[in-house]
Amino acid sequence: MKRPVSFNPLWVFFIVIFALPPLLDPYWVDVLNNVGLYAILGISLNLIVGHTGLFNLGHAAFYAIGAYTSAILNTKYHMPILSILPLSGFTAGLFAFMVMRPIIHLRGDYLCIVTIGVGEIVRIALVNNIFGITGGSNGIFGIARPELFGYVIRSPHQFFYLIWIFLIITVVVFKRLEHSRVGRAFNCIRDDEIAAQGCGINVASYKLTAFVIGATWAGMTGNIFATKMTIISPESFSFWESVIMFTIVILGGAGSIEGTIIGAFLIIGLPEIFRDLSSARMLVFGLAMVIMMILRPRGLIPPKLRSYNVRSILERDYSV
Amino acid sequence: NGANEVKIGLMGPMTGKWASEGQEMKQVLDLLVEDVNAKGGVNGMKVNLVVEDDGGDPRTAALAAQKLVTQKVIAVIGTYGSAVTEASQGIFNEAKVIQIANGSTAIRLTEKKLPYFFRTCPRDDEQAKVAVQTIRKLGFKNIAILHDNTTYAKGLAEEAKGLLEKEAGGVKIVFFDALTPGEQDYTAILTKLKSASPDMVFFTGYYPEAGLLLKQKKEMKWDVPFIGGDATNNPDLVKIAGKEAAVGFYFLSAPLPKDLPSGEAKTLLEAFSKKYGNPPNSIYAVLAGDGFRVIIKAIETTKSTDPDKLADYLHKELKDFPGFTGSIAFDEKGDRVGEVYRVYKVDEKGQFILQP
Amino acid sequence: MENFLQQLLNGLSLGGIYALIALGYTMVYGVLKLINFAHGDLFTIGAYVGFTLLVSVGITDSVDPMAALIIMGATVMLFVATLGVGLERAAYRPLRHSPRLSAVVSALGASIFFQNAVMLIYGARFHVYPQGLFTKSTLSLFGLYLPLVKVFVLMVSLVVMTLLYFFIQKTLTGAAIRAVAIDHNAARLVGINVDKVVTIVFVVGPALGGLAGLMVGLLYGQITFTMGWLYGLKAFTAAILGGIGNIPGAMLGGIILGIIESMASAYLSIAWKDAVTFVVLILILTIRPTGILGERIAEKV
Amino acid sequence: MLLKVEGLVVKYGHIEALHGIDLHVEEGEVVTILGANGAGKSTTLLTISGLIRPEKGSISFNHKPIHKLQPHEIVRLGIAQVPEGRRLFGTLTVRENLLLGAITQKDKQGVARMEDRIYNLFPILKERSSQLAGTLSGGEQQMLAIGRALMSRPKLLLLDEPSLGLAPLLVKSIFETLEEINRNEGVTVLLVEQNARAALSIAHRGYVMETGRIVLSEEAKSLLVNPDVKKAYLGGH
Amino acid sequence: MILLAVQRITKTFGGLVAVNNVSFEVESGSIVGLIGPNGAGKTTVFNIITGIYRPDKGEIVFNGQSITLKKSHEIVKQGIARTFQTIRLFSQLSVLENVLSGFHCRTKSWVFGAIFRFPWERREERQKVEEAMKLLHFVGIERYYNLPASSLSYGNQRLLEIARALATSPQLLILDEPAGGMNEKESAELIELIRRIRDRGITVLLIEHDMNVVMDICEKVVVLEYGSKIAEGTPEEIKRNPRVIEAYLGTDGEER
Ligand SMILES: Nc1ncnc2c1ncn2[C@@H]1O[C@H](COP(=O)(O)OP(=O)(O)OP(=O)(O)O)[C@@H](O)[C@H]1O
Ligand SMILES: Nc1ncnc2c1ncn2[C@@H]1O[C@H](COP(=O)(O)OP(=O)(O)OP(=O)(O)O)[C@@H](O)[C@H]1O
Ligand SMILES: [Mg+2]
Ligand SMILES: [Mg+2]
Repeated sequence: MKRPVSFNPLWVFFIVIFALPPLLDPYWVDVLNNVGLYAILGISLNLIVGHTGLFNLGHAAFYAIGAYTSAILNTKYHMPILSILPLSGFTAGLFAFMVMRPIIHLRGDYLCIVTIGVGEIVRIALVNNIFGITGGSNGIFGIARPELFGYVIRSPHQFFYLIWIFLIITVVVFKRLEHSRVGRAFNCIRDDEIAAQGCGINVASYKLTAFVIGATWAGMTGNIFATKMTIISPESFSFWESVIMFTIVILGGAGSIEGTIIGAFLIIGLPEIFRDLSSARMLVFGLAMVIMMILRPRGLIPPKLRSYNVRSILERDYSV
Repeated sequence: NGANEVKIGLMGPMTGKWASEGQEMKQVLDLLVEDVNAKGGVNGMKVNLVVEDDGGDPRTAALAAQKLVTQKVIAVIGTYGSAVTEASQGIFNEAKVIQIANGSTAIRLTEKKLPYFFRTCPRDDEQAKVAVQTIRKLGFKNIAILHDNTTYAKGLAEEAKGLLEKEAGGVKIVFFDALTPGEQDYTAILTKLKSASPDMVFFTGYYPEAGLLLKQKKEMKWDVPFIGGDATNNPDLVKIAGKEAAVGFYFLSAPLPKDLPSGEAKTLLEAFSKKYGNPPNSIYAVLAGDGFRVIIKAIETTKSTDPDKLADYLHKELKDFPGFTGSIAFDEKGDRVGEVYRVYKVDEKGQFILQP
Repeated sequence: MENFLQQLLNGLSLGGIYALIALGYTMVYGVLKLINFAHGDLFTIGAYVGFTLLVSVGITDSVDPMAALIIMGATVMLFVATLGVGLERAAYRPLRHSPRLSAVVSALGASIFFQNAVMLIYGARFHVYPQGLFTKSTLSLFGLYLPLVKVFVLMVSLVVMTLLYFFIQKTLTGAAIRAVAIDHNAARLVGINVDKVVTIVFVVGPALGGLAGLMVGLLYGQITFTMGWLYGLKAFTAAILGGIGNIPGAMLGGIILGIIESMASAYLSIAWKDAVTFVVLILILTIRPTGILGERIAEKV
Repeated sequence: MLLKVEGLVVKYGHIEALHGIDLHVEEGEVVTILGANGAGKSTTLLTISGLIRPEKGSISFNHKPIHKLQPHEIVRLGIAQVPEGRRLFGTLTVRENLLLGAITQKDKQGVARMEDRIYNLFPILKERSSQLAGTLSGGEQQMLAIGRALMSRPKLLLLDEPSLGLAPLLVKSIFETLEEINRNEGVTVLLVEQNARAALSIAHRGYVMETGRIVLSEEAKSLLVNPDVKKAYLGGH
Repeated sequence: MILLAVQRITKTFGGLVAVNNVSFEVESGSIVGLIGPNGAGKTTVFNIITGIYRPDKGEIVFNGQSITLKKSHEIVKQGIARTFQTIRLFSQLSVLENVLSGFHCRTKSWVFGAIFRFPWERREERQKVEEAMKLLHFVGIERYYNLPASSLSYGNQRLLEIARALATSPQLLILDEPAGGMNEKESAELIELIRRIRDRGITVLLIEHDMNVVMDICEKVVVLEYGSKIAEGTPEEIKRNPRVIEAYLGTDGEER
């Protein structure tokens, strides 16, 4: 009934991107890898911020939980890193469920500070080597490279395919979610909580669902990050990371998956392009953020109205 | 120009929290490169310094490393933080690029025995050893250890704690905790420290916090000796604390350039002051210079830019190289050989005085 | 006991600084509903302008310390207020009718810009205020220690809060500010010049931030271009704790935050201090979802 | 001629809401604009007050063009509006709301006198002067909204659906008050109303708007008996 | 049969008694009006029935079952839908999606269904789109199905709100000032619509200040003043009740 997903120009874009790596040196491929990772993170955060309208500035916490779950299970128990992928997602989702449940009713900026708080608490716990398993500020090193069908993924070019295929899966999953009863419920909550309740939507439980799904996905991304870096430390999951993810979502267009991907290109790619400006590069970057927001206040690609094909119905007669 | 130049990379924090370190590293290397090229280069090839910013952050460092690799540098100097170095190590090693770190003192970096990794700075465990010797020599019994939860400071603190506890000798650790770097009011921590009544405090963190601790301790009228790790070695420490508060502060460090009898150090110091208006602040910038000179020496001697030959030379043949910070040689892990650490004390004028 | 009192004093004086920054934060938030992430960096700039006056201009050479203090305070506030007004014009005004989170991203961009601008102008090194100008005397009572400057900072915060409170609650301009906070367009319809009101807010808020920066410089001596980020975050926390948009709330939030921090350091763990602070914050918010003094806005349906 | 609107075109984004409106109001008149939902009545009033910038056309007040001025400058010239849905400052007191209405007035004593006059007009507001506006009943809020607009001593008062959501008794008293203000204070009134019957009963003239155009302009009396108007706006009752 | 019984409910805000010991009943299949001066507590009564506020005292019985402590979204499931005094639509969703959202409580598809698109989920979705179009047609705004809800005119937004409420398949529909901001002709159309809704077997409870609407369609009228019930009866009785005339209608109440 709905317009099939495959008509989206996004797929053309993916084909172009997949043709690129052979033409690029490892550095630029690695830049693309980072873009891909942040696009996935952005899409998972977009569900919370863009679709459900919850101000989350602590997404890095869930990302961290996933990464650390993977790192610990891999280095301590030698489980193959990719086999832990679902488990990393599960742990992060469970964590989100437990910490967000008592505070999910907070509104707007109050929820924002609480998510910042959760992010900081997780980071501090990691730095302080909680339960003696996180390695403190050293973090965890020696995380295995992923192995697929007996083939070890090592170089940036190889990682490219792993990350971008995961990104495509992410896009498909989140697009489908967006185009469903659940996705609509998220949007209803964003637009008007009271009216959403009036439609029978259990607001608290759906808000929590959004957090859990977003966190689960961020947790799985953490797994890929861990195996790509082979070392993780609390620094990689600071408040600043959450800010970056948040910026990606808003700059790209809150509620828009296409926008989020473009956002990741800008926020992660742009500083690399500005590299030659050396110490002035972050200055230019900050300025660029302001200017882009002013030029496109609703983001680069704001979400479009979902369209439904109802022509066949319209032509019918409804004498009730 | 390919054949006629040799590319050396510098990876350092040009932006972010440690930007001052990175920028000074670049200043030192710029000076040295100018010098080498003025003398006709190395083996007739001009040296081209390729600088990449790691932002003091592991993810950026991984990218910076990729970028340096794709630019075909034969060796990389840097970087400062241990976690940051760690994120780049694998990439350089896989690409067979020599890396000479200048500020990453974490023990495990060389425990992996990567064939192309070296460092001109000493390791934390060596520093801990010197710290414990000093503590014993000065006769302190009740020790408080304070770190800042960074990889480096915590490593040093734990290493020292372990050594002190092992070598009984009546030394007691009465306090062990971490402050949050970047804050400015440490009175709450000092109040707590004071109530543990130590007769000495060993702070393993960095100079900005050390300076503030000294200053606020003085304001509280609490008279307890402080010893710092080598990250407190920076003239700004005295500026932050004020001379009155800094006086009597002990710290461990690789020898300062001014305390080196070598002509090299003196020349560098003069040239640096002439070009930039002041002597270098950070010993790590000078250690980056050492790394650079070592690699140039290797290229000159082996008449090659082949990484295996260079690494082999550095591991085995390089001996007693006159570096700015003393004589340099590397062991099979890539660690610098020899006692590097000295003990310094701040005098009334705020000068750092080498202790016998 | 003595320890406890000393820690209470420590927390109180630290809280005074948080409060001063949080007041500016809350002011801007109250009117524009904007989390001004650049506030922390305006604070940094305040500290650096003070540094320039002391070191490069050498203001204490020509006038006596008290006069120097007043001149510095005025200059810093003027300068930072000008920047604040410019910031609003350039980065926030074009987004006034856009989704709220867009302005938040613009604020983050401005924060990065300011922070790096300071780094490029002054360099990445720490800068140090000349010592012992105003920090000499220490109050010593019953073995407790409290530098006079800290008492001074606390007093300044209190005075500023009181003045602000009366300005907002009791004057017509204050009422206009509150009116703009409630409904921009309705305010314009009754003839309020909204741009002017927003400008006033962006004079007062940043000026207070700048003043706090100067205070921190004088108090702790050491300044760096990244310092605003942490202070900004703390001030935001304080403002939320007290109930954002509420002026006495910002003061109270700042003080409480300071006290929680020093108590957590003293009786729990220093390393876990910030985590403890956030746990307490979360607990308070679960009990009072709009902060300690925040009004409970039960939505009228 | 107090107010003259010529060829007014207004767009929301790409959508044109007004396609060239001409209307005028003479000094001392009560003029009403009738029209279905979405006809553009509120848009017209907001454009006169300067809250929306017209795409084309001109508005002049006392023979001076005002369509390029800021809203607060327009208020200063003597145009006040009681907006749709009242738009009071809910967490401010009744008195603060009134005083803000006079924020363009420099003359302190004049403001105090005006305040007294409003309290005479709406005695209940005096009783409630320190209550928060948001806690007033609907009718009281509407009185306050009118009072707030009058505080700026307007020559021209724009009212957008003042009877919306009000109990019948209050609707009656609001219209009586409007008539009184017009007669005794000499305030010119431009009134937008869904309650066409009530509006026409106090108006001198009326316009009828349909989808962004003025389609009819007549004396109020003749509009009341106009069959088209009857059919479209007065229903079967 | 009595569908809804409001039993002695009281609600205070701070010191203010917004609803004071109010009781009334709604017969299944009837149209009941709730009137009273501004601030009398009408909307508050609605908010209590629909679970947005919890009463301090008293009970709400729906279909013989107490729903006093139920949450808003549960009450919708029980069969009570409402519109709001100030329109509350999902402004960034399309007109069609606003109605689809109303089906939320009658559908089941969840996260996994959404991701894997099982055939039965797709069937459910298709069916609901169809039903939503029928509802839009029923209230007469189906041609706007693809526009953002915020772009509709005020009157059409009101109709959309009604369509969305109908999508929850209510037994009782509660309307808060449905004719607010409508002219006489439009309210006449609304009266027609409300009749047609009742003809579908849905009971209607409404608040309205437009006496034409109230007197025309309501079988029973309940009058509140200062939070208390002051009268209850047929429109004819209410029109003549001196207390109601004094408090609410005014002497020529029939006129307007
Ligand atoms: N902010 C806005 N953005 C986009 N379109 C708008 C906006 N406000 C009004 N419109 C559109 O402009 C047209 C005129 O609206 P307006 O509010 O002026 O009508 P009105 O005559 O006052 O109607 P009502 O009687 O419902 O108040 C309508 O089609 C409306 O949908
Ligand atoms: N959330 C709330 N907080 C405080 N007071 C409230 C709240 N909701 C309603 N009130 C007050 O309760 C009283 C009744 O309000 P309610 O909205 O029920 O009136 P109403 O009869 O619907 O009036 P109207 O016809 O004007 O809509 C009013 O005085 C109102 O101010
Ligand atoms: Mg209107
Ligand atoms: Mg009501």
